[in-house]
Amino acid sequence: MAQMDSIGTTTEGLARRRMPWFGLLAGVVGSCLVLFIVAPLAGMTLSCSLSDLSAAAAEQEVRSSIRLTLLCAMFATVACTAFGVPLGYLLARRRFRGRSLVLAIIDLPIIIPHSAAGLALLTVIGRHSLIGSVSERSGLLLVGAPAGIAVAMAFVSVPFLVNAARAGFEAVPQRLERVARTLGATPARVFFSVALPLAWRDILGGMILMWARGISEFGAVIIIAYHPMTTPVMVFQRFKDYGLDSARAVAVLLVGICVGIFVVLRLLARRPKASEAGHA
Amino acid sequence: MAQMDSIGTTTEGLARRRMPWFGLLAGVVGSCLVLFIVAPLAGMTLSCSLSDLSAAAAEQEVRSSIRLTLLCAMFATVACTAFGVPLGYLLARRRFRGRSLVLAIIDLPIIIPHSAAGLALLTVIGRHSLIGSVSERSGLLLVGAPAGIAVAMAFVSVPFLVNAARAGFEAVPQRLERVARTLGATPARVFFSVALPLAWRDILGGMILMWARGISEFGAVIIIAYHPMTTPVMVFQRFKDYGLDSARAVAVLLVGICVGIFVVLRLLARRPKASEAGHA
Amino acid sequence: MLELRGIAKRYGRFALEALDLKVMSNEYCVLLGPSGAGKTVILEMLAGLIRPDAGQVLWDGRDITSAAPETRRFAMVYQDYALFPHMSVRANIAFGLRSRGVTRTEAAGRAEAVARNLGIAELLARRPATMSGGEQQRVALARAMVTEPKLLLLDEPLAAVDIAGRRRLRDQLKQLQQRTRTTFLHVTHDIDEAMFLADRAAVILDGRLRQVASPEELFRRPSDRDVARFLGMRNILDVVCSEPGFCRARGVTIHVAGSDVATRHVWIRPEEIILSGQPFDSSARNQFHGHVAQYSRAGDLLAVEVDCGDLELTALVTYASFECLAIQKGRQVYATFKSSATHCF
Amino acid sequence: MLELRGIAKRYGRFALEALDLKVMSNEYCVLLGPSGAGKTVILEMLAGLIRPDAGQVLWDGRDITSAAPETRRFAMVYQDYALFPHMSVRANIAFGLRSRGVTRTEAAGRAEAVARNLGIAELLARRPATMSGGEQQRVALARAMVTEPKLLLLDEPLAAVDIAGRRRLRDQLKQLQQRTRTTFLHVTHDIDEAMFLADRAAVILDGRLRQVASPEELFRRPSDRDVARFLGMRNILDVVCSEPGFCRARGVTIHVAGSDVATRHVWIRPEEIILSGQPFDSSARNQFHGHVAQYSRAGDLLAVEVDCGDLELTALVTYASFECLAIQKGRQVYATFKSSATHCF
Repeated sequence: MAQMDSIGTTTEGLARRRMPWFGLLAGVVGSCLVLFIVAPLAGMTLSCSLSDLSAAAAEQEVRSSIRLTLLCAMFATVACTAFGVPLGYLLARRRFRGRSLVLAIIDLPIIIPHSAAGLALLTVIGRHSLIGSVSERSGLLLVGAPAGIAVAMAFVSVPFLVNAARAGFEAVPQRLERVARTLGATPARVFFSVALPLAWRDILGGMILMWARGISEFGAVIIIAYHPMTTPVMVFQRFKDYGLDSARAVAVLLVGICVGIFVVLRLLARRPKASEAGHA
Repeated sequence: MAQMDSIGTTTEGLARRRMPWFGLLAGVVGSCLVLFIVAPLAGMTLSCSLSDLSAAAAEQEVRSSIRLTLLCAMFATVACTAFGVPLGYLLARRRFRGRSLVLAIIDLPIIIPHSAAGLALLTVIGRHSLIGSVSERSGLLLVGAPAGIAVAMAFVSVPFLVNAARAGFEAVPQRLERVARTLGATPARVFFSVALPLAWRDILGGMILMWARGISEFGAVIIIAYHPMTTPVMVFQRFKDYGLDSARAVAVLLVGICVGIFVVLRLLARRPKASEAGHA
Repeated sequence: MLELRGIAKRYGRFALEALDLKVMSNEYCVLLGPSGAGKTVILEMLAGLIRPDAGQVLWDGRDITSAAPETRRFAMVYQDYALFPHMSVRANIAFGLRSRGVTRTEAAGRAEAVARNLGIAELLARRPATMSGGEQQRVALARAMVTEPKLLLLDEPLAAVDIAGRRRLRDQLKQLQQRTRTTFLHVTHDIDEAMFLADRAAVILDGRLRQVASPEELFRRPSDRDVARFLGMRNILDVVCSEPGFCRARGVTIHVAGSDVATRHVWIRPEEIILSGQPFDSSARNQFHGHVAQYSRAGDLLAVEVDCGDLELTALVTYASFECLAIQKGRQVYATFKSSATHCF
Repeated sequence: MLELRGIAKRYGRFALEALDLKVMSNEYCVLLGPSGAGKTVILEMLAGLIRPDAGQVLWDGRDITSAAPETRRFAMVYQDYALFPHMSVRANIAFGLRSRGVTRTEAAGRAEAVARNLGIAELLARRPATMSGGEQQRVALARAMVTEPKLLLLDEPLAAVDIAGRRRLRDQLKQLQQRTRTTFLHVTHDIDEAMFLADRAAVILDGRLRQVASPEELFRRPSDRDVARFLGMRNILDVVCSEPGFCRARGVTIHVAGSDVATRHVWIRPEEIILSGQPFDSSARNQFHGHVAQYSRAGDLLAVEVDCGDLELTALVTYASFECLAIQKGRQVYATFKSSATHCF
């Protein structure tokens, strides 16, 4: 009885002092972090007038730089898709020796400094390297040229594609593929008529993410090619040469493009969840 | 019967021409991509002799730059953990209005160009901004100082921490928390004695990843502070001022540090999976 | 006493309409319904973990609909045990007491006492992951009971336990409830489990409470055809009864003891239908001629479906009679049952 | 004919030791074992989806152990249907034919024919996600059967189907096998399902094949105590038989028809044990006095456990006799059974 009472009192105590202070505190603390991300972007955007923006958007130099950036990143993405999707499938389905090493290697570009990544690429595709000299003699400039920019973008952004494809394939129930095999489908047919159609949304999401990451790449690109100037490099160059005010409009334009792509990606990622909920 | 025969023939045909060509092709294609990531890093490392490396490691300038980089990134990580872990918990457990907007905002720093991110930060903490002028008058320099570097690192790398914490908390079965509530635990106690102990490994992984990303940040940092020079900035500066050979040893050192941290992270991430398999 | 007044909830596909239910103090109440009917959601609403869309939860007349779970002292036991994997069994059991501010030593002592009672004292130092389902569920039970809850909520506690452990745990549950006189509210889809454990059982079908009664009463007098079907009763006929004692089902007249004009359904107990190769005279008032349409194993007996033209009857027979009658598909048989083998509702 | 020779596999916690089994052409063979015993792994080894650690798979004497799944013409039907969610029912069924190079029009035509046979013709244009479990499983069945497999592998095909659909599907499975004379290999943990469907049943316990026999034979003569227990047989006694017709179980002598010195176990059919309040004279040779220890519902009957001192017997009685005898815990009763109600093995 004494025990029950002691608990009873404690419970009453809890009931009295009950306030959702924990959730409140977490909410306040979390909001600070969200603010930390939003405030600089909002601040930069708001301190840039519409006329500054339209002036920047009208500049020939800015426009060709944006075109170059979008195209190089797109080219890198499409080229890597042909390689990254099969790799994602293998990583999702096969348990081979060294699989976890490959998984680690795929993530390397995310964690190494991009200036060092650019330097590493330069070692391989620079003018004095084997690949660089061969391609230069055959007329394809790499360093200081769009092709080199695409390579740099591909290097730093391909992990996003491979990981998205792998996650997409992993979400396809293996039984669907197994049953298809017993019905007479070869591994290739299983891939093209079962795995790929069911994972394409994730793959497309990965492609868009890779594209966005490629567009925003700065460190590796500036080492491979200061000119022709991609937009992130132009933001840096204008800041360095003419100061904050001059660079701001271009930066806002660029962030706007990236956020726009990102919104498309989010909308794309949302739909399948809803339909899956319907299935379950 | 005719139908059966026709299938029979096809099957025999398959049996004859059966080769694992699909897996082989995927393997070859995938290997190309792995090589694309490994080759530049290996090439850079191999073209750098041990004596170059030790010479670079002995330079006072390089050593203090590495110390600065590691410390700034660590400070950013620790500071963000206090904010990111509660936010991760909220995102994992509560279904509030605007949750998906918050999720999108958290991912923004990953996809926007880091040079633009640096510029955005400068708008908020620059000398002419409110925060910048207040902190400068109170003696804390931000722009061109370690504190500003840490802010830049935090901005671009905090998504990794929040997402890891969120994933960690999501992996804790909600029923454990629910049962704890019915046993008399307040939300705060549930968080500290059930959720946090079960998610700490993921949180630690997120912290290490954030640290590694902070160390390797270049674009945002170079805009906030060219001096004091973090190591990724030093790689760029040496490349620009003295050429590839001069920058290479520092780059290899830096990549080595990042890869080392990354290996620790992977080993950490592997263990819980094994023990979970034991549970299942 | 727990009282639910008009509790309603939509939750995914699950929909509960205006549930009214009283659970008496110290009773073992079982909520019976098909699996996947969202019975867990009901318990989580009682525990305060999910908020109902409408309605009130009352405890001893006090409205607790919006009270926080930790203030209610309703302890939950989930089907999948939900033990804290990072704590020893001792720490698991002591968790509730420690949460309520009991000192470490006292909590450990009381945890041990409860563990001894439930026969899991030797597990105290172990981690949940290394234990069998039955052991884990007993730890979950101990963890809940040590807090001396006003109401214990059990969410299919036997479903994930292997068959060997299930029976022992079932006996322990019943004994525990009888010894402690705690109010138990147990949800399950298993009819046998409900029959064994319940003082009273509440049947929920399609989101509505259909019947609350003792298990015996439930089988004797199911409130409607759905409940009877859910309870697995065979030979339920829709009938019209114009004259007391006589019912017409699809053009056939059946003698039914105690039927009157209010009778809508008749249940003929399948184990009391006698099959024979020849008609025979007896006190049994109902005899139909037909042929065997199908037979299948049903627990320890065989269920033989006899097609008597307008009437389909299922009889349960032993293997011995099955062999003796040489039953096979199409075999001509007579199905005979007394009017007292029928129940009307 | 399918033949397994010494198939062994370790796969997580699942371990299969040297399995030897023959499945005859055109038979309905059921692999019976407790759930979670990895029966799916066996089927996936047969289909060529998983490689066995040791042993051979032969089809009509030809070693196909390392043949690719798509060359075997063994079609699989999984418990969870595994329909392709991005295809219509028509495309699902036609998938196997299209994979084998049949033209689009012909494949569509044959898919429709099979769908009509299985009563799912009206579903052809729909997507799997919108269908009930029973419908999905029939589509899975059609998808497998349209390829005219040499062997159909069924992995608990009824387990995920709701009770209403399960029975219909079970009948369809049996009819389909009888009509097409395809060899079916069906794994399940459900004894009633095996009894209904199997021409022959193979019991696998603890990774070893224990017995292969017709269902009737299985119940009449289980090979050992484990099999008998798994089949749910109550009243299995360990006995020593020194004199034909008499067995001693824990100091009690029982009359057992047909027992001899080789007899190790006796099974007393629980439904043939008669309970009475008073001893009575009859032709039954075995009568024991005891008290009711426990009772519980068992399907449509009640299982009453009678403690007769050295002997514990479970009798199955109807509700009517239960009430008539006023059975309750501790009630003194006599348990009587004929020596022919016993089986020895």
